Amino acid sequence: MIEIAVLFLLLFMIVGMLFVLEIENLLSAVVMMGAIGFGLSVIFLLLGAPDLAIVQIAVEVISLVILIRATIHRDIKEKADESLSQVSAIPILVCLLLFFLLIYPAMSFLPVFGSPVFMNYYSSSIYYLQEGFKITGAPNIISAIILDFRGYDTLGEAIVLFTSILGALSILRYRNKKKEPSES
Amino acid sequence: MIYALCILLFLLGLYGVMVKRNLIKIIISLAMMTNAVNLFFVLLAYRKNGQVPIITNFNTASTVADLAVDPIPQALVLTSVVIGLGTTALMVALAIRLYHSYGTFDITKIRKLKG
Amino acid sequence: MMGMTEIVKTVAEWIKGFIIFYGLYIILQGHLSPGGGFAGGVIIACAFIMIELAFGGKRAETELDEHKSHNLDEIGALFFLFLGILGYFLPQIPFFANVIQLYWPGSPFHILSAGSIPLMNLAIGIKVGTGLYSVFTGLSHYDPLYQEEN
Amino acid sequence: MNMVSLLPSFVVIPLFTGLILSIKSKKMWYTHFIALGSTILLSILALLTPLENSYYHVGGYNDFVGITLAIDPLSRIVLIMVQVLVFLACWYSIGYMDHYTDHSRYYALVFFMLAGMNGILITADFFNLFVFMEIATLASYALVAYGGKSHELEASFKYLVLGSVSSLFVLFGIALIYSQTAALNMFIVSERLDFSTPIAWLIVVMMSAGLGLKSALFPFHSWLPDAHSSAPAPISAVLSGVLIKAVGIYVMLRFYFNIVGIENAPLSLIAWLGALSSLTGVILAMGQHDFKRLLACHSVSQVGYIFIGIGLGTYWGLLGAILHMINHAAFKSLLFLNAGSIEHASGERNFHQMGGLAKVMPWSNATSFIGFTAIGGVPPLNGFWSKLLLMLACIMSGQWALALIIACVALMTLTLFPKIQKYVFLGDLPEKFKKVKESPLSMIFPMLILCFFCITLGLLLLVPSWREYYLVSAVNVLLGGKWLGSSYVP
Repeated sequence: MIEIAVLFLLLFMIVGMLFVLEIENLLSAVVMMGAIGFGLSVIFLLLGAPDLAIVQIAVEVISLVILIRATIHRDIKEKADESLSQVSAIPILVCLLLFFLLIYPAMSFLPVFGSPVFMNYYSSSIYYLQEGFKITGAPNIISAIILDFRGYDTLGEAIVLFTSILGALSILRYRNKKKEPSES
Repeated sequence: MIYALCILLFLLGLYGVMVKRNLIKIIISLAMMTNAVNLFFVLLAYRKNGQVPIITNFNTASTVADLAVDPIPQALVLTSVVIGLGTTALMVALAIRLYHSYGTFDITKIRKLKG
Repeated sequence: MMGMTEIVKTVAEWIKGFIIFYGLYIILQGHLSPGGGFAGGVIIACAFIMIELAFGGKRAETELDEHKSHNLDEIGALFFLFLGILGYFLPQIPFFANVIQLYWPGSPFHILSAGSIPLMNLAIGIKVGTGLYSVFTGLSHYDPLYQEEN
Repeated sequence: MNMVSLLPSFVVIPLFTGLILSIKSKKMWYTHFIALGSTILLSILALLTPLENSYYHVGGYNDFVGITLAIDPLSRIVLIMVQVLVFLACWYSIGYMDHYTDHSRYYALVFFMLAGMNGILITADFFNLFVFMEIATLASYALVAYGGKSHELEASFKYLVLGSVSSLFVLFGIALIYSQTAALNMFIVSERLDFSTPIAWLIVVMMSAGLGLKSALFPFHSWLPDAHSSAPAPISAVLSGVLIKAVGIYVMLRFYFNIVGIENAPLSLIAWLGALSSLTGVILAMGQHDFKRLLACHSVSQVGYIFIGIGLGTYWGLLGAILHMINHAAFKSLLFLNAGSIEHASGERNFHQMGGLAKVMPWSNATSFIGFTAIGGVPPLNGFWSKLLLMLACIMSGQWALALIIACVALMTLTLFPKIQKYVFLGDLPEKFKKVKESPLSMIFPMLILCFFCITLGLLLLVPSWREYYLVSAVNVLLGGKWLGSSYVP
């Protein structure tokens, strides 16, 4: 039953993506992106990842708010001639389709949907599930992984967020440029 | 079959990045590509009617290990979702500054660079 | 914009407390049930952004202006790095080992149970929350349309 | 405190200084002082790391459970190159940055980029590699757009879009690796990855596309001239000299030789793509009349040289590639710093309008002369030795066409750079440059140190003991075949 629901939501995301590509009004494209993101978080919930569902919804709200802040009052209505693609879309469509057809036969070698690959080896996932609670004492295995077993990843990830915020603020320096005369 | 749809979403995002002229459309397509790769990761981790990998008072560690979904991809996707947010924030900041210096979101009109 | 109508302002004033409380809940029990530092931090950022949208820039600055949020962001990151380095001060404990769990393992299923994991969740929650808020204020204060109005 | 337990300090120290420096301090010399101090400490640490491979298990968990950090002669030589170059760039930017405001954020971003590069060089875990690649490139996007002028913002946006697409290809490759081997540790993956299924070839394609775009290989080189020429001079020196190599070439080397193994890696494709990118780089550079854009186009061709060396896959080819990687870092960053000092003093980047600056800026003239001769490949200096090695490697492995391409690209570079020297420094001094004075000492000294490196790096090859200690040990690591779980504890 879950597979059908996931398939349906995935089709909704693809249709939504087509909608985003073809629509003229910027604001509705941004809102459509939000809808696709929320569809994705429902898929995460169905696939047994509640942690991810919460983070995905929250991140989607923030990026929606930031993007709406960027598009509001600014040439909402895309002029008709502007929506033509900058380069003729046909060759790109053909080679992407070719790429998809080449990849398709390889899909059969992926693990069957529903029997993940960590079962055929004595993989670290089984180790985490069995001994994770004893070693770290955290019932939520996923936060045990991201903060204790692979805490070094999360340090890197926290720094990624810090650099992107620092970078965004250093680009948006219009405000203190007025005070002291900045670069020549 | 589901993997193919997920890769189709990834290629649609790539198409949007390559073809579209509007900066905001490019930002949205790139966010969609990040979503597609994250979805592919979690699709790999799904187990037929698998449980959430969280141990509660009712189930002991051993029963969870036999029924739970794969936890590692979920931990990795948690990180790459937030990386996607960082990249989107940087891109929106650039798009706003570009809008104020060029007056338009259209990438073909932003052509001050030579070559 | 000088904030929205009166109704929105009073409702925003009311709800702000609940949202921050909910965000803290998600952070603090991150290691017991789904949630964690990232999700809780983003929810707290939403609370502050709601105030900024409802009351306009000036009022929101009294609570958390750009420099204070930037410094808080940094304190969160430094606290997280400190938790990682904790092992360096003790003999033979490697980098990023869960030191507190080794010495004071709390009783399972309680808030103070999984060693340094809840503290790390708290550090990430502060960092993500205040960081995203400072990005939003940066974006809106930079907006010349925003500056003409107030 | 043996050396091994200091391995994570290559990431912790730059992160710590980056976080400390991002506080907006009013007094400028605090930031400069802290920045220089920590880069000096890091360079000393890099030089002290021991010769043999050392492994460090983060959090005390073995390979199977936690993340392991691994350092071996190849990552050691690139680590030393990264630390020394960022130290010189920080020193140079003391004098250069008085044009810009907001020094504290500039240094914070530089240190996060350094932390990202160090993180890549010491990790032995695929997802960790992806996260630190993301830090290094994200910091470089923000630094490229640091000037705030419109053409810099545009170059940074295009670089950001291409970089994000390439990171997504790498992440997609990592997802496929996990789907085949249920492990992320490089040692376990190289053991379990079997090349009978088409998915393994798809992994190689995805990772090569992602890493090829990051290191400006032929089909994906269009972003490099815009991005590296619109960054501030010390940053474009670090970008061209070190970032492409640490993020692109080092990861490709590790992936092809230690994880995929020589027999499955598409080495001849890489050799020919390298040859094509070296040709397009030089031809692009011919037509430029902006000093920094010319240098950026030329670094595309020098990266092509390194890929030719890698593509041969023989002992001499790899030796030439690694030596050329170091030499290119030395003379390319010297020329970028030189262009920065000219732009800092005269504010002009188009060398047709310049002329006769030799009378006014003697030091810059001397350093740029040494830089041009080194890049041209004049015998005593370092460029000659690595080009000679690459040529010999091509001839020995019978690739006459590649040797021919190397020869004519070397000839084109030889003719390309003296004309700039003539335009910029010789000839009569136009009146608007009369009041131009030499750039401050803090900018001259790093350039002099780089000149010293340009002259003495040739000895790295000639002195047998140095060569053994630095270069040959790195090549043996690569030719040593796959990382078959040397530290893997089941």
